[in-house]
Amino acid sequence: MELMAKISFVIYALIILGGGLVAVTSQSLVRALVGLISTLLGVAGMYMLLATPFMAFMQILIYVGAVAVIVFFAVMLTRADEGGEEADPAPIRQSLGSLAAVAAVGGVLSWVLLTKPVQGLKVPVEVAVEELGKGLMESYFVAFELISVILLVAMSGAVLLAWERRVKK
Amino acid sequence: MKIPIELIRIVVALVAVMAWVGLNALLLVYCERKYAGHIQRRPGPFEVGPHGIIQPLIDGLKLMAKQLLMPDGADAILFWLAPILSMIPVLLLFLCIPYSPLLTGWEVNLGLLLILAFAGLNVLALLLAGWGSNNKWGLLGAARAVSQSVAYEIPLLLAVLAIAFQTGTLNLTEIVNGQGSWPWQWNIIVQPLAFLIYFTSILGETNRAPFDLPEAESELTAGFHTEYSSMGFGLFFMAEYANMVVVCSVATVLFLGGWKGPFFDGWWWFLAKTYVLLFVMIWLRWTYPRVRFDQLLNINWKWLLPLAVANLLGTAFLMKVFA
Amino acid sequence: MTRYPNMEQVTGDFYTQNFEKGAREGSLILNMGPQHPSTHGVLRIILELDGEYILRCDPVLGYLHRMHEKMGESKTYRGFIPNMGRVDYGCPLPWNWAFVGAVEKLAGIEVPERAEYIRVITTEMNRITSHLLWWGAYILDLGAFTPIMYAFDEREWLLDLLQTPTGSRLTYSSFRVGGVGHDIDDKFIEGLKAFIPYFRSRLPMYKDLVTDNIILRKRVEDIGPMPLDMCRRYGATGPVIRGSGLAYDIRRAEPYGIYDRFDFEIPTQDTCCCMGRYKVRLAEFEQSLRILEQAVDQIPDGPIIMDKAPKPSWKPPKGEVYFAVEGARGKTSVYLVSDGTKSPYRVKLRAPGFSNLSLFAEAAQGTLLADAVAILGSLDLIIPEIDR
Amino acid sequence: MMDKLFAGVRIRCLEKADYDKTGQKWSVFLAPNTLLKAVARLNDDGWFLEDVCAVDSVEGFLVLYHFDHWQKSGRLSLKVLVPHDDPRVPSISGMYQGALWHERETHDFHGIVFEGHPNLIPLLLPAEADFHPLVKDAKSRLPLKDLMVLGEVVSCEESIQALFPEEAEEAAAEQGGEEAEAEAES
Repeated sequence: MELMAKISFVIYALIILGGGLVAVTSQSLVRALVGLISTLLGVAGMYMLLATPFMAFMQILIYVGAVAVIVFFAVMLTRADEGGEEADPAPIRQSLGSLAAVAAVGGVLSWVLLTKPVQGLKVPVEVAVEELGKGLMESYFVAFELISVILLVAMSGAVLLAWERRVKK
Repeated sequence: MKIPIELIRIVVALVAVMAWVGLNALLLVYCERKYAGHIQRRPGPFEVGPHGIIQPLIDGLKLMAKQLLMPDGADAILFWLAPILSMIPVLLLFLCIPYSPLLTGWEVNLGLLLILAFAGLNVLALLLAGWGSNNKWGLLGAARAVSQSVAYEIPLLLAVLAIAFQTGTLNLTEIVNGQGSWPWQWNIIVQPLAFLIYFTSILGETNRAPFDLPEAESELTAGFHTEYSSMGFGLFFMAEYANMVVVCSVATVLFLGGWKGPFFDGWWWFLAKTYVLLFVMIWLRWTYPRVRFDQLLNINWKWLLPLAVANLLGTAFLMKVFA
Repeated sequence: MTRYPNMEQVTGDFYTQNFEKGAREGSLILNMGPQHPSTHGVLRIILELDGEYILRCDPVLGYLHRMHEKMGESKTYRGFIPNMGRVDYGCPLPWNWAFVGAVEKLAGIEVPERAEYIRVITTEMNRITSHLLWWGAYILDLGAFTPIMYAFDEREWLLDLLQTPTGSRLTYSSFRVGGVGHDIDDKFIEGLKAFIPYFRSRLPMYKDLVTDNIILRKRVEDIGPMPLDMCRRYGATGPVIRGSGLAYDIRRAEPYGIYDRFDFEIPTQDTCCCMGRYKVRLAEFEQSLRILEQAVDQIPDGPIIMDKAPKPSWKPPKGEVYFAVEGARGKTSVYLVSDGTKSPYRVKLRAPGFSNLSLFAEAAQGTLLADAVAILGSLDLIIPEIDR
Repeated sequence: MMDKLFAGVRIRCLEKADYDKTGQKWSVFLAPNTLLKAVARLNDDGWFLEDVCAVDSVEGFLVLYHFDHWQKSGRLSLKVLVPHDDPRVPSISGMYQGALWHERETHDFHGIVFEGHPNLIPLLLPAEADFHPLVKDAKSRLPLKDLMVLGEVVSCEESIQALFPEEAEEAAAEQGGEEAEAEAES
């Protein structure tokens, strides 16, 4: 079982990385979206490896089924001009900057993980959905509700943007 | 190395499911054409085999024999990815449907969630097909598919959620076990509104008439699959029928007592109920005109969604009161 | 330009380019047809869409143009009658009548009584078959597949009957200058007498099954308004104008043949929408049945063609003549200029569908794509008639 | 009745046609420059356009506008004679949008230019067609007097009258001849 898990991990990791690469490098927005979807699916596979099928299915249901579709909608609504600022290749400074950003985040994270390893389980244990729900509604109630505040802010932002555009028209 | 028994079971089941999906598609095509024929006062296919019984097989052979064509300027990867993507999730869904207590490909604790998650992937295939084929009709079809699927998934989920509330589980086998053998012991008696919402939404989700707008042939020629020929089209076609079977099977599990029925429980009850639902879907298609797109969205946002929310809240309230 | 990576390949033809000159930025130019399921043949419509809303549209004709008017100049009067069967395959007998009637008017020919009745009977049957074809096809446009099969069931009966007096099933050319080509027999009369009550009993079923269907009503009610003034500016006639509330029917306004002997009504609807036109056509079934009943009762015995009927080498007097009849789609008329030789000097065919379709561009502006299909269908188009 | 309708419009010839023979009640010859004025009168009076067509004759193209009325029964045809070498008529599509296509069709068939038409591109013929099929060659063209008869003339200018010389007798003589011929043949 150990070996199978490792093989699966490599496969999922490859799916995630490959999808990410496609998403970043591809010229066509829709192809980039396909890359993003494959990344999301790979992450769902990782959740399965962690024995949290609930998370995995939710990942597929919400991110792949809903969010990706909405992103596609947004892609269809955008219009890329031939002479727009995205048409030229990015300047080298920008690429270096983004590389630095990735390195900084990655560095900090790996430093934390290497120096202060989390007390992990050798074999993941499946958490029942009921327990998960109780956890969200009881012990982590405030954090859970705060997340919905973020969603509220995002939604009002979207409404505001749409409103401005319509007024301009 | 010892190969786990579960894996073998899944592989065997997968092969069986593929055969079953193909068989189902053939059977449904034949049924649809025969039903349509009789609804329209004509015999339907009659020439190939007795009563045209091998007509769908010949149709399939014809599709396979045709040349695969791709339009100029189409995005080759997306164009070929789309029909495959429409087929694969459906195969997975067939795995976890409990046809009888013993006849389940893959017993998952969260079976309902899995089905809902993967059923939502079908729309991605439509999107990629419409976009990738470099055709304006396809693009319009894809745009319709997106807004329709986003809209109809919500009441569908809410209706299903009401059942999950009531039974307290997401395991399909357990949901069936919670119901009795006689029709008045089925969930549809307790949750008639949820059933209606579910059934309306699956028409929208599977793009069946009167909600078949992404492919409305009198408006968009064939919508997202305008440019597909041969097995590219064949896969979409099979995926549509397979999807119909899946959603009807889920309806059977959730609302109609699954494999349970008067006198003898068993898979025959399951199949019978599923096929009755499928018959209703086909019947609707050959009877009703198509709704307009804004009407389609209005039905969803102004009727189905509020009703589904009210149903869910009502269920929760009653559960609290009587629990 | 990321949307259409190969845009330069899709530049379109003369008509598309001409249309694109007025296009708004960011709109989608779409060619609907010439091969499109709901343009009823080879009509092409260039659309400018904003999402699914139509900003502008422009029909492009001519894919079925056969220049009947030029053919007329080189054919004899009798030899041109088969052309009339091919102008409008849905309802060719009014075209027969329009041409034959024009020639008769020009030469002052009297038609025998029995021939007049045969003309009325066959023409009214043809009107029913044409409306049935339209009805089925229109519901098909709106997405229901079954009614067209029912319509064809009835249509089949009538086509079988019409074979006797016309000799064909689709492109009838059975009228002759001075009469008709074939007589009708008792078997035909019996068949027709059996058909009338049967068809009448079917009509309530169609109403329940189709007309009262909520989806259909929502699709056609208040769609494509065509007020009378608009109809007048475009010269629309037939069910289109009667669906806008005006009882204008050539059979009454400019009686020809023996139509003044029959008791029938001109159905109208003043809703001006697609539903109005739909209901007018359905009501015309009943009126045609009434005319048929009366005609079958009254039909006298006698010759079916005048004595000394014109031969191919026959020459009418010189002069111009304009003759109009009421076809299934509206005012069907023929303008003829004769120079006194065997063939006409100039033939002009006035197709009702031509004027009706020219109204489409204005009616469809600002509607949804699906509504445009509903409006287009409600005009009852037969493309060969429009292109001639 | 027509005098009142067209009061103030210069009409080249107004005749009351024989309805039983020609299917028209009135026939009006106009000059191209007065066409729009006359059509405007008809528009105000509620007439609708049946069709626009042209007849090729020795004297030029005779452009015909057939009008009819919903309430008043009777057909009216406006006739405008334009020369072969410069066939120009003002477009009436501003008042009657139905004429848009009829004029395009007439342009296709006869090459008549309708001035002021917003979109005078080929309608029925292919865009690359460089011929006008209904234009006759000089040999088969006939003068107007061989094609139509003047009915009961109400008022007429010299120039039009001259096109139909000794109208009545000739027509009668010819018709008698035709009938005799037809009888002989049959």
